Amino acid sequence: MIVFDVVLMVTLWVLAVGAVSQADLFKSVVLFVTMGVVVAVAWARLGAADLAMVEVAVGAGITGALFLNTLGHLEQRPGERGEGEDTSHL
Amino acid sequence: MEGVREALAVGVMVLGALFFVAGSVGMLRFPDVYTRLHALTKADNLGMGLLVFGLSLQAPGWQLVLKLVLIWIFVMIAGAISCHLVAREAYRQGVKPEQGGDL
Amino acid sequence: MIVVAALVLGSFSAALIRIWRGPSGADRMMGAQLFGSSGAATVLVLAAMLEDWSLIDVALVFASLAAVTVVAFVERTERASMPQ
Amino acid sequence: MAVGVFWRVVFFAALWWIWAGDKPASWWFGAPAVLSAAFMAARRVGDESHRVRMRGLGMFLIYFVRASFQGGVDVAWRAMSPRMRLRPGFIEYPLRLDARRAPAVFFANIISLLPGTLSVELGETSVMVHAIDLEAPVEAQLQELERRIAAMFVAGEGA
Repeated sequence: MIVFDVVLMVTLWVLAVGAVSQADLFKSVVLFVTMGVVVAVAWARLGAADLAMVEVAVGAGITGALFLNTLGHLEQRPGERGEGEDTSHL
Repeated sequence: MEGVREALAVGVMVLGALFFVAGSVGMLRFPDVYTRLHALTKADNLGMGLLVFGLSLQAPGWQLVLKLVLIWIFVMIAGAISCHLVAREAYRQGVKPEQGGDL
Repeated sequence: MIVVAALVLGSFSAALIRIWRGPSGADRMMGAQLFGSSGAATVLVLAAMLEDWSLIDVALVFASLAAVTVVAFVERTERASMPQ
Repeated sequence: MAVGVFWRVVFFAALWWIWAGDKPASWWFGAPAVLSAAFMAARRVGDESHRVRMRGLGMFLIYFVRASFQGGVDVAWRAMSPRMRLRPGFIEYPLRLDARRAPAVFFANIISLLPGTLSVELGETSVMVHAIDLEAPVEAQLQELERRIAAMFVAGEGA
Protein backbone atom coordinates (compact mmCIF):
# COMPACT_ATOMS: atom_id res chain seq x y z
CA MET A 1 0.00 0.00 0.00
CA ILE A 2 2.86 2.35 0.80
CA VAL A 3 4.26 1.70 -2.69
CA PHE A 4 0.94 2.71 -4.18
CA ASP A 5 0.85 5.92 -2.18
CA VAL A 6 4.41 6.87 -3.07
CA VAL A 7 3.86 6.28 -6.79
CA LEU A 8 0.64 8.28 -6.65
CA MET A 9 2.36 11.15 -4.86
CA VAL A 10 5.36 11.27 -7.18
CA THR A 11 3.11 11.19 -10.26
CA LEU A 12 1.10 14.04 -8.80
CA TRP A 13 4.24 16.09 -8.18
CA VAL A 14 5.66 15.51 -11.63
CA LEU A 15 2.37 16.41 -13.28
CA ALA A 16 1.83 19.54 -11.20
CA VAL A 17 5.33 20.88 -11.79
CA GLY A 18 5.15 19.89 -15.45
CA ALA A 19 1.80 21.56 -16.02
CA VAL A 20 2.94 24.99 -14.84
CA SER A 21 6.44 24.92 -16.32
CA GLN A 22 5.64 24.09 -19.94
CA ALA A 23 6.37 26.48 -22.78
CA ASP A 24 4.05 24.52 -25.07
CA LEU A 25 0.53 25.47 -24.02
CA PHE A 26 -1.14 22.41 -25.48
CA LYS A 27 1.18 20.10 -23.60
CA SER A 28 0.48 22.09 -20.48
CA VAL A 29 -3.27 21.64 -20.86
CA VAL A 30 -2.92 17.90 -21.40
CA LEU A 31 -0.75 17.66 -18.30
CA PHE A 32 -3.34 19.64 -16.36
CA VAL A 33 -6.14 17.31 -17.42
CA THR A 34 -4.05 14.32 -16.45
CA MET A 35 -3.33 15.89 -13.11
CA GLY A 36 -7.07 16.24 -12.58
CA VAL A 37 -7.43 12.52 -13.09
CA VAL A 38 -4.64 11.70 -10.66
CA VAL A 39 -6.01 14.09 -8.05
CA ALA A 40 -9.33 12.29 -8.34
CA VAL A 41 -7.59 8.97 -7.77
CA ALA A 42 -5.92 10.50 -4.72
CA TRP A 43 -9.30 11.59 -3.34
CA ALA A 44 -10.61 8.08 -3.93
CA ARG A 45 -7.59 6.68 -2.10
CA LEU A 46 -8.44 8.92 0.85
CA GLY A 47 -11.97 7.54 0.84
CA ALA A 48 -13.65 10.76 -0.32
CA ALA A 49 -15.83 9.39 -3.11
CA ASP A 50 -17.90 12.55 -3.52
CA LEU A 51 -14.86 14.79 -3.89
CA ALA A 52 -13.34 12.40 -6.37
CA MET A 53 -16.48 12.51 -8.48
CA VAL A 54 -16.51 16.29 -8.57
CA GLU A 55 -12.80 16.39 -9.35
CA VAL A 56 -13.25 14.11 -12.37
CA ALA A 57 -16.24 15.98 -13.70
CA VAL A 58 -14.93 19.50 -13.15
CA GLY A 59 -11.14 19.20 -13.01
CA ALA A 60 -10.55 16.69 -15.75
CA GLY A 61 -13.70 16.94 -17.84
CA ILE A 62 -15.16 20.42 -18.06
CA THR A 63 -12.08 22.53 -17.32
CA GLY A 64 -9.98 20.53 -19.75
CA ALA A 65 -12.54 20.94 -22.52
CA LEU A 66 -12.83 24.69 -21.82
CA PHE A 67 -9.05 25.12 -21.82
CA LEU A 68 -8.73 23.32 -25.12
CA ASN A 69 -11.47 25.49 -26.58
CA THR A 70 -9.73 28.63 -25.38
CA LEU A 71 -6.50 27.42 -26.88
CA GLY A 72 -8.27 26.92 -30.19
CA HIS A 73 -9.46 30.53 -30.12
CA LEU A 74 -6.01 31.81 -29.24
CA GLU A 75 -4.45 29.96 -32.14
CA GLN A 76 -7.13 31.13 -34.52
CA ARG A 77 -6.61 34.84 -33.88
CA PRO A 78 -3.66 35.71 -36.12
CA GLY A 79 -5.12 33.97 -39.15
CA GLU A 80 -8.47 35.70 -38.67
CA ARG A 81 -7.05 39.19 -38.62
CA GLY A 82 -4.67 38.42 -41.43
CA GLU A 83 -2.17 41.01 -40.26
CA GLY A 84 0.50 38.51 -39.41
CA GLU A 85 1.18 39.90 -35.96
CA ASP A 86 3.54 37.74 -34.04
CA THR A 87 1.72 35.69 -31.43
CA SER A 88 4.21 32.86 -31.42
CA HIS A 89 5.17 33.64 -27.85
CA LEU A 90 1.73 32.37 -26.86
CA MET B 1 -15.69 -22.54 -2.02
CA GLU B 2 -15.35 -18.97 -0.89
CA GLY B 3 -11.57 -19.29 -0.99
CA VAL B 4 -11.63 -20.60 -4.56
CA ARG B 5 -13.76 -17.70 -5.68
CA GLU B 6 -11.46 -15.23 -3.99
CA ALA B 7 -8.38 -16.76 -5.61
CA LEU B 8 -10.05 -16.79 -9.00
CA ALA B 9 -11.02 -13.15 -8.65
CA VAL B 10 -7.51 -12.07 -7.75
CA GLY B 11 -6.05 -14.16 -10.56
CA VAL B 12 -8.35 -12.63 -13.15
CA MET B 13 -7.59 -9.15 -11.88
CA VAL B 14 -3.83 -9.69 -12.05
CA LEU B 15 -4.29 -10.86 -15.62
CA GLY B 16 -6.29 -7.72 -16.40
CA ALA B 17 -3.62 -5.51 -14.89
CA LEU B 18 -1.02 -7.30 -17.01
CA PHE B 19 -2.98 -6.33 -20.09
CA PHE B 20 -2.90 -2.72 -18.96
CA VAL B 21 0.87 -2.97 -18.64
CA ALA B 22 1.11 -4.61 -22.07
CA GLY B 23 -0.94 -1.80 -23.55
CA SER B 24 1.37 0.79 -22.02
CA VAL B 25 4.47 -1.06 -23.20
CA GLY B 26 3.01 -1.16 -26.68
CA MET B 27 2.26 2.52 -26.48
CA LEU B 28 5.90 3.22 -25.68
CA ARG B 29 7.47 0.79 -28.15
CA PHE B 30 5.30 0.97 -31.26
CA PRO B 31 6.61 3.19 -34.04
CA ASP B 32 3.75 5.52 -35.00
CA VAL B 33 0.44 7.01 -33.83
CA TYR B 34 -1.74 4.38 -35.47
CA THR B 35 0.00 1.31 -34.09
CA ARG B 36 0.10 2.93 -30.66
CA LEU B 37 -3.63 3.43 -30.83
CA HIS B 38 -4.00 -0.28 -31.58
CA ALA B 39 -2.13 -1.15 -28.42
CA LEU B 40 -3.95 1.34 -26.25
CA THR B 41 -7.52 0.61 -27.28
CA LYS B 42 -7.51 -3.14 -27.46
CA ALA B 43 -5.32 -3.94 -24.49
CA ASP B 44 -7.13 -1.46 -22.25
CA ASN B 45 -10.51 -2.75 -23.32
CA LEU B 46 -9.59 -6.31 -22.48
CA GLY B 47 -7.80 -5.33 -19.27
CA MET B 48 -10.83 -3.40 -18.12
CA GLY B 49 -13.09 -6.32 -18.98
CA LEU B 50 -11.01 -8.75 -16.93
CA LEU B 51 -10.81 -6.32 -14.03
CA VAL B 52 -14.57 -5.88 -14.07
CA PHE B 53 -15.04 -9.64 -14.19
CA GLY B 54 -12.72 -10.16 -11.25
CA LEU B 55 -14.45 -7.48 -9.22
CA SER B 56 -17.87 -8.91 -10.05
CA LEU B 57 -16.84 -12.14 -8.37
CA GLN B 58 -16.20 -10.21 -5.17
CA ALA B 59 -19.05 -7.70 -5.30
CA PRO B 60 -21.56 -8.00 -2.45
CA GLY B 61 -24.69 -7.54 -4.58
CA TRP B 62 -25.75 -8.17 -8.13
CA GLN B 63 -26.78 -4.59 -8.62
CA LEU B 64 -23.11 -3.70 -8.21
CA VAL B 65 -22.30 -6.25 -10.88
CA LEU B 66 -24.65 -4.45 -13.27
CA LYS B 67 -22.97 -1.18 -12.41
CA LEU B 68 -19.56 -2.67 -13.09
CA VAL B 69 -20.68 -3.96 -16.46
CA LEU B 70 -22.05 -0.50 -17.21
CA ILE B 71 -18.62 0.95 -16.44
CA TRP B 72 -17.03 -1.49 -18.83
CA ILE B 73 -19.51 -0.57 -21.57
CA PHE B 74 -18.85 3.14 -21.04
CA VAL B 75 -15.09 2.67 -21.13
CA MET B 76 -15.48 0.68 -24.31
CA ILE B 77 -17.63 3.31 -26.01
CA ALA B 78 -15.33 6.12 -24.93
CA GLY B 79 -12.29 4.12 -26.03
CA ALA B 80 -13.68 3.29 -29.45
CA ILE B 81 -14.87 6.82 -30.14
CA SER B 82 -11.76 8.61 -28.98
CA CYS B 83 -9.53 6.11 -30.75
CA HIS B 84 -11.36 6.74 -34.00
CA LEU B 85 -11.26 10.52 -33.52
CA VAL B 86 -7.55 10.62 -32.74
CA ALA B 87 -6.75 8.38 -35.70
CA ARG B 88 -8.88 10.49 -38.04
CA GLU B 89 -7.27 13.65 -36.77
CA ALA B 90 -3.76 12.29 -37.28
CA TYR B 91 -4.75 11.10 -40.74
CA ARG B 92 -6.17 14.47 -41.76
CA GLN B 93 -3.11 16.29 -40.49
CA GLY B 94 -1.08 14.02 -42.71
CA VAL B 95 0.78 11.98 -40.13
CA LYS B 96 2.46 9.28 -42.18
CA PRO B 97 2.19 5.70 -40.99
CA GLU B 98 5.15 3.37 -40.91
CA GLN B 99 4.89 1.05 -43.87
CA GLY B 100 5.41 -2.69 -44.13
CA GLY B 101 8.35 -4.83 -43.05
CA ASP B 102 9.30 -6.11 -39.63
CA LEU B 103 9.88 -3.12 -37.42
CA MET C 1 -4.51 -7.21 -4.75
CA ILE C 2 -1.65 -4.84 -4.06
CA VAL C 3 0.13 -6.34 -7.06
CA VAL C 4 -2.85 -5.40 -9.23
CA ALA C 5 -2.87 -1.83 -7.98
CA ALA C 6 0.86 -1.46 -8.48
CA LEU C 7 0.69 -2.82 -12.03
CA VAL C 8 -2.15 -0.51 -13.02
CA LEU C 9 -0.38 2.41 -11.48
CA GLY C 10 2.76 1.42 -13.34
CA SER C 11 0.98 1.91 -16.63
CA PHE C 12 0.24 5.42 -15.37
CA SER C 13 3.87 6.38 -15.55
CA ALA C 14 4.15 4.94 -19.05
CA ALA C 15 1.40 7.31 -20.15
CA LEU C 16 3.32 10.13 -18.52
CA ILE C 17 6.37 9.40 -20.69
CA ARG C 18 4.20 9.39 -23.80
CA ILE C 19 2.67 12.75 -22.93
CA TRP C 20 6.08 14.19 -22.24
CA ARG C 21 7.78 12.95 -25.39
CA GLY C 22 4.97 13.57 -27.84
CA PRO C 23 5.92 13.85 -30.67
CA SER C 24 2.56 14.93 -32.08
CA GLY C 25 -0.51 16.36 -30.38
CA ALA C 26 -2.35 13.13 -31.12
CA ASP C 27 0.23 11.20 -29.11
CA ARG C 28 -0.22 13.46 -26.12
CA MET C 29 -3.97 13.14 -26.30
CA MET C 30 -3.58 9.40 -26.42
CA GLY C 31 -1.58 9.54 -23.21
CA ALA C 32 -4.36 11.50 -21.55
CA GLN C 33 -6.84 8.89 -22.77
CA LEU C 34 -4.78 6.13 -21.21
CA PHE C 35 -4.81 8.09 -17.97
CA GLY C 36 -8.60 8.16 -18.18
CA SER C 37 -9.06 4.42 -18.58
CA SER C 38 -6.33 3.34 -16.20
CA GLY C 39 -7.61 5.93 -13.73
CA ALA C 40 -10.98 4.23 -13.78
CA ALA C 41 -9.23 0.88 -13.35
CA THR C 42 -7.23 2.16 -10.38
CA VAL C 43 -10.35 3.45 -8.68
CA LEU C 44 -12.02 0.08 -9.22
CA VAL C 45 -9.09 -1.74 -7.64
CA LEU C 46 -9.11 0.73 -4.77
CA ALA C 47 -12.80 0.03 -4.26
CA ALA C 48 -12.06 -3.65 -3.82
CA MET C 49 -8.99 -3.02 -1.67
CA LEU C 50 -10.63 -0.62 0.76
CA GLU C 51 -13.94 -2.52 0.53
CA ASP C 52 -15.60 0.83 -0.04
CA TRP C 53 -18.08 0.08 -2.81
CA SER C 54 -19.23 3.67 -3.14
CA LEU C 55 -16.02 4.23 -5.09
CA ILE C 56 -17.66 2.32 -7.93
CA ASP C 57 -19.68 5.45 -8.62
CA VAL C 58 -16.47 7.41 -9.04
CA ALA C 59 -15.29 4.95 -11.66
CA LEU C 60 -18.65 5.31 -13.39
CA VAL C 61 -18.18 9.08 -13.65
CA PHE C 62 -14.63 8.48 -14.89
CA ALA C 63 -15.89 6.21 -17.61
CA SER C 64 -18.76 8.40 -18.74
CA LEU C 65 -16.60 11.52 -19.00
CA ALA C 66 -13.58 9.82 -20.56
CA ALA C 67 -14.35 10.98 -24.07
CA VAL C 68 -15.07 14.65 -23.30
CA THR C 69 -11.53 15.99 -23.50
CA VAL C 70 -10.70 13.96 -26.59
CA VAL C 71 -13.73 15.36 -28.37
CA ALA C 72 -12.71 18.89 -27.31
CA PHE C 73 -9.21 18.23 -28.64
CA VAL C 74 -10.45 17.08 -32.01
CA GLU C 75 -12.85 19.98 -32.27
CA ARG C 76 -10.05 22.40 -31.51
CA THR C 77 -7.60 21.08 -34.08
CA GLU C 78 -10.36 20.81 -36.63
CA ARG C 79 -11.24 24.45 -36.18
CA ALA C 80 -7.60 25.53 -36.18
CA SER C 81 -6.89 23.73 -39.44
CA MET C 82 -10.02 24.96 -41.18
CA PRO C 83 -9.29 27.33 -44.06
CA GLN C 84 -10.42 30.83 -43.23
CA MET D 1 -42.56 7.22 -33.19
CA ALA D 2 -44.55 6.60 -30.03
CA VAL D 3 -43.20 3.07 -29.81
CA GLY D 4 -39.67 4.39 -30.13
CA VAL D 5 -40.20 6.83 -27.27
CA PHE D 6 -41.62 4.06 -25.10
CA TRP D 7 -38.59 1.82 -25.53
CA ARG D 8 -36.25 4.72 -24.94
CA VAL D 9 -38.03 5.53 -21.67
CA VAL D 10 -37.62 1.91 -20.60
CA PHE D 11 -33.95 1.99 -21.59
CA PHE D 12 -33.11 5.19 -19.73
CA ALA D 13 -35.14 4.12 -16.70
CA ALA D 14 -33.12 0.91 -16.53
CA LEU D 15 -29.95 2.96 -16.80
CA TRP D 16 -31.05 5.20 -13.96
CA TRP D 17 -32.02 2.24 -11.86
CA ILE D 18 -28.60 0.67 -12.26
CA TRP D 19 -26.95 3.98 -11.51
CA ALA D 20 -28.96 5.24 -8.56
CA GLY D 21 -30.18 2.07 -6.92
CA ASP D 22 -33.70 1.20 -5.84
CA LYS D 23 -34.30 3.94 -3.28
CA PRO D 24 -37.75 5.34 -4.15
CA ALA D 25 -36.72 8.93 -3.38
CA SER D 26 -34.12 8.92 -6.16
CA TRP D 27 -36.95 8.89 -8.71
CA TRP D 28 -37.85 12.46 -7.82
CA PHE D 29 -34.74 13.33 -9.80
CA GLY D 30 -34.72 10.26 -11.94
CA ALA D 31 -38.15 10.42 -13.53
CA PRO D 32 -37.78 13.90 -15.08
CA ALA D 33 -34.26 13.08 -16.20
CA VAL D 34 -35.34 9.82 -17.80
CA LEU D 35 -38.29 11.43 -19.58
CA SER D 36 -36.32 14.37 -20.95
CA ALA D 37 -33.46 12.12 -22.03
CA ALA D 38 -35.87 9.84 -23.87
CA PHE D 39 -37.58 12.70 -25.66
CA MET D 40 -34.30 14.32 -26.60
CA ALA D 41 -32.96 11.05 -27.96
CA ALA D 42 -36.14 10.43 -29.92
CA ARG D 43 -36.09 13.91 -31.43
CA ARG D 44 -32.45 13.66 -32.31
CA VAL D 45 -32.80 10.46 -34.23
CA GLY D 46 -36.19 11.29 -35.72
CA ASP D 47 -38.04 8.35 -37.19
CA GLU D 48 -34.91 6.90 -38.73
CA SER D 49 -34.66 4.34 -36.00
CA HIS D 50 -33.53 0.79 -36.51
CA ARG D 51 -34.98 -2.22 -34.79
CA VAL D 52 -32.52 -4.57 -33.24
CA ARG D 53 -33.12 -8.28 -33.53
CA MET D 54 -32.73 -9.93 -30.15
CA ARG D 55 -31.31 -13.15 -31.56
CA GLY D 56 -28.84 -11.28 -33.73
CA LEU D 57 -27.83 -9.19 -30.75
CA GLY D 58 -27.12 -12.25 -28.63
CA MET D 59 -25.06 -13.88 -31.35
CA PHE D 60 -23.22 -10.64 -31.89
CA LEU D 61 -22.39 -10.23 -28.20
CA ILE D 62 -20.84 -13.69 -28.05
CA TYR D 63 -18.85 -13.02 -31.21
CA PHE D 64 -17.82 -9.60 -29.91
CA VAL D 65 -16.54 -10.80 -26.53
CA ARG D 66 -14.55 -13.55 -28.20
CA ALA D 67 -13.11 -11.22 -30.83
CA SER D 68 -12.17 -8.49 -28.38
CA PHE D 69 -10.43 -11.09 -26.24
CA GLN D 70 -8.44 -12.19 -29.28
CA GLY D 71 -7.70 -8.57 -30.10
CA GLY D 72 -6.30 -7.82 -26.67
CA VAL D 73 -4.19 -10.98 -26.54
CA ASP D 74 -2.91 -10.36 -30.05
CA VAL D 75 -1.81 -6.79 -29.45
CA ALA D 76 -0.38 -7.56 -26.01
CA TRP D 77 1.64 -10.40 -27.54
CA ARG D 78 3.01 -8.12 -30.23
CA ALA D 79 3.93 -5.47 -27.68
CA MET D 80 5.67 -7.87 -25.33
CA SER D 81 7.63 -10.00 -27.81
CA PRO D 82 11.22 -8.81 -28.13
CA ARG D 83 11.09 -8.61 -31.91
CA MET D 84 7.87 -6.78 -32.68
CA ARG D 85 6.10 -8.31 -35.65
CA LEU D 86 4.33 -5.38 -37.26
CA ARG D 87 3.35 -4.92 -40.87
CA PRO D 88 1.12 -1.89 -40.60
CA GLY D 89 -0.63 -0.10 -43.41
CA PHE D 90 -3.90 1.37 -44.63
CA ILE D 91 -6.68 -0.55 -46.31
CA GLU D 92 -9.67 0.98 -48.03
CA TYR D 93 -12.64 -1.23 -47.27
CA PRO D 94 -15.69 -0.77 -49.52
CA LEU D 95 -18.87 -0.49 -47.44
CA ARG D 96 -22.01 -2.40 -48.21
CA LEU D 97 -23.91 -0.74 -45.38
CA ASP D 98 -25.28 2.75 -45.98
CA ALA D 99 -22.60 5.09 -44.62
CA ARG D 100 -25.08 7.71 -43.44
CA ARG D 101 -27.00 5.41 -41.15
CA ALA D 102 -26.53 4.00 -37.71
CA PRO D 103 -25.28 0.48 -38.56
CA ALA D 104 -22.31 1.85 -40.51
CA VAL D 105 -21.32 4.14 -37.64
CA PHE D 106 -21.63 1.20 -35.30
CA PHE D 107 -19.47 -0.85 -37.67
CA ALA D 108 -16.77 1.83 -37.80
CA ASN D 109 -16.60 1.99 -34.02
CA ILE D 110 -16.50 -1.77 -33.50
CA ILE D 111 -13.63 -2.11 -35.99
CA SER D 112 -11.29 -0.43 -33.53
CA LEU D 113 -12.00 -3.01 -30.85
CA LEU D 114 -11.35 -6.07 -32.98
CA PRO D 115 -7.97 -7.77 -33.54
CA GLY D 116 -5.56 -5.95 -35.78
CA THR D 117 -7.80 -3.25 -37.19
CA LEU D 118 -8.47 0.42 -36.47
CA SER D 119 -10.99 2.61 -38.25
CA VAL D 120 -9.49 5.87 -39.46
CA GLU D 121 -12.12 7.56 -41.57
CA LEU D 122 -15.72 6.80 -42.45
CA GLY D 123 -16.21 7.97 -46.03
CA GLU D 124 -19.22 8.04 -48.33
CA THR D 125 -18.80 4.55 -49.68
CA SER D 126 -15.86 3.09 -47.82
CA VAL D 127 -14.05 2.95 -44.52
CA MET D 128 -10.35 3.71 -44.24
CA VAL D 129 -8.92 1.04 -41.98
CA HIS D 130 -5.47 0.84 -40.48
CA ALA D 131 -4.29 -2.73 -40.07
CA ILE D 132 -1.46 -3.71 -37.78
CA ASP D 133 -0.59 -6.77 -39.85
CA LEU D 134 -1.34 -6.62 -43.55
CA GLU D 135 -0.65 -10.32 -43.95
CA ALA D 136 -3.57 -11.29 -41.74
CA PRO D 137 -6.89 -11.86 -43.55
CA VAL D 138 -8.19 -8.40 -42.65
CA GLU D 139 -10.65 -8.17 -45.51
CA ALA D 140 -12.38 -11.45 -44.68
CA GLN D 141 -12.60 -10.51 -41.02
CA LEU D 142 -14.24 -7.18 -41.83
CA GLN D 143 -16.69 -8.88 -44.14
CA GLU D 144 -17.73 -11.24 -41.38
CA LEU D 145 -18.23 -8.33 -38.99
CA GLU D 146 -20.30 -6.44 -41.53
CA ARG D 147 -22.48 -9.48 -42.19
CA ARG D 148 -23.10 -9.95 -38.47
CA ILE D 149 -24.03 -6.30 -37.99
CA ALA D 150 -26.37 -6.40 -40.96
CA ALA D 151 -28.02 -9.46 -39.44
CA MET D 152 -28.52 -7.66 -36.15
CA PHE D 153 -30.24 -4.53 -37.42
CA VAL D 154 -33.59 -4.48 -39.13
CA ALA D 155 -34.38 -1.34 -41.07
CA GLY D 156 -37.02 0.63 -39.15
CA GLU D 157 -40.11 2.36 -40.47
CA GLY D 158 -37.97 5.18 -41.84
CA ALA D 159 -36.20 2.94 -44.33
